[in-house]
Amino acid sequence: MSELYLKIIPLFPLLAFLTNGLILKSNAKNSLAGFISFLGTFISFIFVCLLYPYVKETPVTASLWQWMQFSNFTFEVKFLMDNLSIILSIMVTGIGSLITLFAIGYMDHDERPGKFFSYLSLFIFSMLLLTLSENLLVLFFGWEGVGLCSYLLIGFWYTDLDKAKAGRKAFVANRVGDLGVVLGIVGYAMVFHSISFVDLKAVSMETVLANKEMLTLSSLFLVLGATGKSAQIPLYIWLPDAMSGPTPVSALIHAATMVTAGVFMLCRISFVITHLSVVLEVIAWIGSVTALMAAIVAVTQSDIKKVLAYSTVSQIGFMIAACGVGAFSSGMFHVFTHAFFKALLFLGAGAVIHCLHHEQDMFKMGGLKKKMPKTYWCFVVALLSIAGVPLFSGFFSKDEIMWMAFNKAGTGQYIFAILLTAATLTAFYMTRLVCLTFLSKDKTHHDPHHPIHDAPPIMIIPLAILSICSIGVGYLGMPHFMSHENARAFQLFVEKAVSGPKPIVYDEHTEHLLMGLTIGLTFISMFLAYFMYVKNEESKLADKFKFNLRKVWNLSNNKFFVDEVYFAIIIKPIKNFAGFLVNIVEKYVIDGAVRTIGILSFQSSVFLKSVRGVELQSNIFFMIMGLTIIVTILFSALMVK
Amino acid sequence: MIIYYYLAAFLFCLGLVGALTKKNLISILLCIELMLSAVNLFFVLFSKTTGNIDSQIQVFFIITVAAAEAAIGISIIVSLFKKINTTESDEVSIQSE
Amino acid sequence: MDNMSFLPTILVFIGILCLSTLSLIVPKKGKYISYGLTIVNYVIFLYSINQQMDLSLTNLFVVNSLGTKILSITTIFAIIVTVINGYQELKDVRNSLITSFVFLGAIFLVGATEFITFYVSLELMSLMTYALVRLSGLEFSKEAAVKYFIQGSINSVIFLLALAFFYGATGGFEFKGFTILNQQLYSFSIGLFLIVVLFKIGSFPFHSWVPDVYSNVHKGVLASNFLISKFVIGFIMITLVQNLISECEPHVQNMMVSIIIGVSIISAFYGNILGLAQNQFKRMIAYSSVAHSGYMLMTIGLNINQGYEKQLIFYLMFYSISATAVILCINFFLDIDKNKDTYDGLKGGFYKNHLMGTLLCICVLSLAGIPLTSGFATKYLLFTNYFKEGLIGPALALLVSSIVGIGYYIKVVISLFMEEKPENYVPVQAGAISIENRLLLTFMGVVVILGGVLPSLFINF
Amino acid sequence: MENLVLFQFFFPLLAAISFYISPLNKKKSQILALVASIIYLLLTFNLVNSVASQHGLSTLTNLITFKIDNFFGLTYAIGIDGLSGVLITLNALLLLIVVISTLNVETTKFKLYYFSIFSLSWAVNGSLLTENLYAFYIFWEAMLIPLFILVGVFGGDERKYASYKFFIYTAAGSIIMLGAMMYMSSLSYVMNGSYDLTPVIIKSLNLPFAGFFSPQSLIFCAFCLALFIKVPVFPFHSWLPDAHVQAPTAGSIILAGVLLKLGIYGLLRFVIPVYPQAVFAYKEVIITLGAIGVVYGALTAIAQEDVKKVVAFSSISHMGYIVAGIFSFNEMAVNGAIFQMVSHGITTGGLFIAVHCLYVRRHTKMISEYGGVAKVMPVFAVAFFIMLLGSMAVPLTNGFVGEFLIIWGIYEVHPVLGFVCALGVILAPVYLLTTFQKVMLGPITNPKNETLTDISKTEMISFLILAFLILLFGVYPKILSDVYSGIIPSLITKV
Amino acid sequence: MAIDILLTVICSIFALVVVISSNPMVSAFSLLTMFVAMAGIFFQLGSTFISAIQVLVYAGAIAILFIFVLMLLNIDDYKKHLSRNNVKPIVGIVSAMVLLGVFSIIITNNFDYLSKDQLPQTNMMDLFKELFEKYLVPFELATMLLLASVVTVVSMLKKSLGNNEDGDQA
Repeated sequence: MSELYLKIIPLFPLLAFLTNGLILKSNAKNSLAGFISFLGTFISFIFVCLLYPYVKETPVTASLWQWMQFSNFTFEVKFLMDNLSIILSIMVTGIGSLITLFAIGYMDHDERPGKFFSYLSLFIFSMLLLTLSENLLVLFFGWEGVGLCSYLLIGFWYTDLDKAKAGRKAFVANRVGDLGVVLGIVGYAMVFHSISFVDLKAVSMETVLANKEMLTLSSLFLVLGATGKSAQIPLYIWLPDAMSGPTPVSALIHAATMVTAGVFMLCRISFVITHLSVVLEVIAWIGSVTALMAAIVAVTQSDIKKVLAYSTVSQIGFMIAACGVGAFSSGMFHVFTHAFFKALLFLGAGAVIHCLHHEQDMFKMGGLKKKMPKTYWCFVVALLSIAGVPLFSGFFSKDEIMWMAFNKAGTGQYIFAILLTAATLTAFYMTRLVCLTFLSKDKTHHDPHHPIHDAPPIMIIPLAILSICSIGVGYLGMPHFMSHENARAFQLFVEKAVSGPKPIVYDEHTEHLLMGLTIGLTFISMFLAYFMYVKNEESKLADKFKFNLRKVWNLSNNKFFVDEVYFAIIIKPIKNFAGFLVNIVEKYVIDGAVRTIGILSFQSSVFLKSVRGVELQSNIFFMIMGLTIIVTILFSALMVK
Repeated sequence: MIIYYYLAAFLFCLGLVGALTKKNLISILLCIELMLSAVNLFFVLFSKTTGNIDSQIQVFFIITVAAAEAAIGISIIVSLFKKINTTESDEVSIQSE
Repeated sequence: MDNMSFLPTILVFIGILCLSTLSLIVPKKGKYISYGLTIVNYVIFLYSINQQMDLSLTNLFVVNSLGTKILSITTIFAIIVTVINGYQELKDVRNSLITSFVFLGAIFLVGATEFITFYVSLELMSLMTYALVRLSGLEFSKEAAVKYFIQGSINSVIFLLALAFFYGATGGFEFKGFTILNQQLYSFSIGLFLIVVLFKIGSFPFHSWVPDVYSNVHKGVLASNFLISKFVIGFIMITLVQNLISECEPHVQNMMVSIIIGVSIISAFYGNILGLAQNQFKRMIAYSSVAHSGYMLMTIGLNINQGYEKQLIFYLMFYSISATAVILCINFFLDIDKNKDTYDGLKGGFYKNHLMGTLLCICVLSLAGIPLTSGFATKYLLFTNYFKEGLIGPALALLVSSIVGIGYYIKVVISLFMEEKPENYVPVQAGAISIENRLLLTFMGVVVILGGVLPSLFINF
Repeated sequence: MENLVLFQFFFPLLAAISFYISPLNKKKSQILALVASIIYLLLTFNLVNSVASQHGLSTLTNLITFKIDNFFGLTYAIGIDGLSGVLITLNALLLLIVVISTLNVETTKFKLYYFSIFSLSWAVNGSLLTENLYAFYIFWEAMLIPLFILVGVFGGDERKYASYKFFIYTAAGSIIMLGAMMYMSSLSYVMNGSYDLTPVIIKSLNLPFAGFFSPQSLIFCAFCLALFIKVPVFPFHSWLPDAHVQAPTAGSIILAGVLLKLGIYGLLRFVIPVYPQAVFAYKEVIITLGAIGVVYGALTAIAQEDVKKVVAFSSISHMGYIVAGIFSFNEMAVNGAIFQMVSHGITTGGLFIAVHCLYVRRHTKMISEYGGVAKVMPVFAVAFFIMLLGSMAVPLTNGFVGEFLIIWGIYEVHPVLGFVCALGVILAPVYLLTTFQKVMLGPITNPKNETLTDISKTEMISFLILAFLILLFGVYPKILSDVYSGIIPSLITKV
Repeated sequence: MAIDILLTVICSIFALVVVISSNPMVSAFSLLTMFVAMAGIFFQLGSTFISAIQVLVYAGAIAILFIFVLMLLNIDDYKKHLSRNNVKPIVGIVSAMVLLGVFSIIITNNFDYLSKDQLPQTNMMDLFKELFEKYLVPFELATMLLLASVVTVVSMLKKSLGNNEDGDQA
């Protein structure tokens, strides 16, 4: 029974996709398409929930078909539901259902709802393929599938060329990562002769250490893949641009689910990389530096979605850093909590944008607290969560990560320091966002015919549910000092499927000290933000800061010029090189050689034709010359003997 | 007798030079006849060397054929003369595109 | 008593030939009688030579079985030439008649076992060809005839010189079963004889008459040149010189073979490269024939005991058929006996007449040696011989030259299929092509294809 | 069985000739072409099926041998194995696709058109079914003519130049091969008294291998040159872009779909099994060429301004994968390469049809002329995109299977080259999506594009068939690989 | 011996005149003289029959034919091309001299072989016997050749045989 459940879970989104994409007329009603899509996702959610009791006992696998078969290797399309994937599945289908509901409201004026919802369903399907995968191949199916959906949805409003370009950028950046994934998969297969997660889980430390070089390389390739999908340095550049897609898409794909696939993959291979110190170190540094850098950038952005995008990058940096310090389960926990509050933030932002008729600049908002109170309160919950205010979910997960980082041998303290800075900045810019949007003076453009008011219930209900979750899910993984019995319940659940952290010497004193430090810094920065953007709005305190720190501000506002640098050192050279190949190499060397042979033979023909004598005398001349030459050659042979 | 061999060789080469340098078609024909008689001389000389009269029969045939050849050649040249009004060999050229 | 089994046949042939010559005098109906007699003559000849096992006149004139086969093919070719010439005008019939004399020369050339008969028949063929060129009546026919005549005469003098030395070296004229008295004179004579062969088959550097003659004669003359002169002389001369060279001392033999290889490679390249820049078909065909002479010349360098005659015949036969068919097809699109044979007349030709366009395409591709046509099968066989004998490098060089050759053959196909007529193009008169010529062409096209697909039908004649 | 084989073998030729001589008008000719190509597909399918059930497809099954008596022992032998079975089916399928998708071509020369495509199909089919090198060469060269006519008569503005170049270039390559073939024929004649060359006979010649200038090495190089020109492998590809750009859609589809594969087929059938030492000695060079081709094709595709050129250079890139995969002699890579042969035929065919749809509407192939077409042709946009997915090797499409397995195999054998090949994975979306974006997305900038009509039913059908195959082979590739995978073990153990 | 040298010198001189003289008529007459001298050489070598037909056919018919034609065509503009700055003749002369050298060396090399005299005098009866028995076929063929020449020469000159003279080419 459980196998059957597992097999049919991805079927419903697929059916929804086919129905929306093929059967539904292009001018079908928005609500119908949305409902089909919602139904597909929600039924999957139900089946995932039904599967939960089975999985709790033992992981469920279901083999669908053989993909390819070789003499010493078989590729199978096979699903695995274990403690790790069920969490992600619940998250994907649950949050997916909510966001689909929200999207029905959000997309009410769109011309092509059928297409939108079919893409959305296709995404859910791909994401389920990714989470349910039993081996790296199926994971890669989902991996690329979600990338494709991301492309389609970012460029959904393709008549705007910038949006289409953003989609392409996302796809190409992801492809760079996918290259790593492919090569990583091959490398793993070469060592383990299997790409099944069940086999990867069972690898022994000796096997890993015996093939250390190969595995380190392959793992780094896989990490490259993870940085692509999860928007980490060096491939994070696509995510901010991806915000040009519809906001529900940003919420679902670019905040809650898809971008965490990298963390998921790292968890899947955790049993291997946990023995590879170099890889862990790299992961930890990538994650922490990304967290900090994205946080710095987020501080100065004015586009509400851009802030959220960089915040996502930053938060995923935390998760990746968690993996890097060996605390995969903590990373997963943050994935889980983050999904809720980040989805909430995006949907809230979506509601705001929807009501302000696609205005995204925070400096043109303000004072929405009164006009959109429900949205405001949802937003505040999310803010408190992400900022890490105690008792909200973000606090539990983020604090766990920082604690784990601190305990990492070697560079742990540095990583902790970086993450702490990032967390502080997070509190600052999120507060800034809320202040500018809801609390500061009303700078919105007034339209008497369309007064600004809260979004319709179909958009608010998902917000509400997510708010409750944002508060609640944190208690699944409480730290020790709150509950000794249920401490790290979530993490322990996950650790049945992923590698657990190295045992640490538990030092309550240090933990409390660090926690106090974190909380203190969080509150200070939140207050600072409130002080700057609400209390001293008139005195332009923010502008003074901006002026005094203009160099840093510029750097931050321009995203450290990373896009420009990439353009200058990668894209432009490639374009120039391609142009060089086409205009010089292809034209003059490769084709030129061929043409030259042709032209030469034709020209020599013309030349010979012109020197060929046309009158009798030269004909006789040629004859006599020929005669003489041949006779002389022959004569020399006769004489030489 | 051996001197005639050299004579024949000399006449033949002279004929070749003539065929090349002469500018009149008839003169070229004359030079060819010169070469022919050189060849005839060779044949007769060789018949003495080998003690076999077959080559003299060949000379007979050569003279017969040469007559026919001269007749046809002359008539071709005459008809060309009627067309281009000259027998200069330089004028015998065929332009092609 | 000598075996005189060939006597009745040849007497009947000569008799009817004289009759048909005389019948030209009959006013009005003369040309029809003559035409009919000519064809009947060939048919009778063909029939009678195939009735006997061996044909001989004296013990110095023997046509062996291979010779009989060659004669049979040549007879069929002669009939084709006669049909091509047609009977519309008196001069057509006259040309056929002169061709009969060429054919007569060919008969004796095939059967000759000593050089005197060989010489006389060769002269008969050449003289008649000069006359045919002269009588073609194109713009430069007379110039071409003079050029051909002068060069041909010089060549025949060289031939005689070779004969003289041959005679001096062997004490006789038989070219089979002679004894060499003086090796040096013999080698020298064979060297000269080689030059004659090169001239006759039109190889570099003795090729200059080829384009001039080919581009200034009637299609019938061209056909007789390909089908009779080229076929018979090419085969007889190449096999003969191959035999003669094999009697030389080894180091001379090696030198001769290397000369031949050099000449054949240069001919192939020269012909093919010059073919590229030609704007006239007949010149293009002429240079292609120079190239083809290079291809087949290398057979001389092969070991005579292996018996490559069949392959050579096969090659020559299909080369002649293809070249003739090309000329005939082109004549359909523009009357090459009256007009400048430039490519313009051919543009879009396929759409004028599908059959003729297809046939032309097939035959040109056969000349180029593209598979599914006989040109490929024959070339394959011929070249494989070269490889077999270890002439790998030279054979490869020939192959490379044929790549250049494809360049101009394919231009014909391009004109046929892909060109539109130029705007200011003055239409040329298309050659009237009689129904029997159409049938003939179709037949030739089918043969060309069959020769490529099922070559065993022909090689096993 | 014999009758079935013969009928299948000669059916396209008969069809071609009947087009040529029939007095039918255009409409009826089209219907006849449709019917004929469907019958042909069924025949081919039936043939492969029945051979598979009776003899299996893992070794070459001789079906018929015509002995040409007295022609120096040459024979025409017809045989089939998994590889040729797959490719003849692809050939028949693409013929059908071509016929369907080009029903809307405006030409008065329809007789010549159908004659060309059917005789082309016949030649391709013939060369895939022959066991002898001589017969293979005959068909190999014979297919130049119909394609030459297709490109030269029905092509674009530069068609004469393109067809001329294409013909000379490929013929030049094959003539070099012919030289090698003749050399071996002569050896075979000395040994067996027969010119016949089958892989077995070539193997038995035991050509010596010692350094570059030894016979086996030179013959191998000659064969490779000819076959690489056809594939085409970098740097012998310069005829392909011209030919593709100028060719009509039918020519492009058949050219990219099956003709290029014949180069690979020749390698697999007549080169790799018979020159073990040479293959071993040069395989790394060839993989390197393949890998360079992958990157080079992709990079040059980025900077193209003509939609068809993009597809043409993408072909070079994809064919680079195949060559590199074959010469890695890794089971997966070889399997993937053969898979890629089929899938490239399907996806590239689809892309060309897509270009064709644009071309018949706007009569231009320049990218700059388009923009925002998706707005007016939404169904077409979806179809085009699915073809792109296949070409970009997105998982669960057919393109992925081949490239994934090839990269896998090469990476196992030669990690650096595997990495280089994998770069193609990054570059493919760069040029394909850029092209798609410039043509289909964005606002409509050119007013001429505002009135374009969406694709018709016939175009839809061909897209549907192709899309179905793209997804089928992507999701369940084993259905295809089972047909040919039997031949692979013997192939890779020979080296 | 002396007469051999004399005949050789006469032949050489008149042959030289044939080539050197720019007047065709002078050339033709020199050739005629040379033919006669050649007949003398043939006689000296014992080939009386050849000597006779040399005088009769060559000198009497062919050379005279040339002279007639020269007179008929009335060629007198030969002086036009006296000076030629063409490199081809010089190269041709050089190559002919090379040829001559080759001939001479070959003749000198085989001095012994060539200076044998096995046939001091030719018997006319033997000659005709050979001609009409052994070489009957070429003899008859030669008659055909003459017949054919007649036919062709006639058709070249006679309009009624389809040869529209001068108006050949439109």
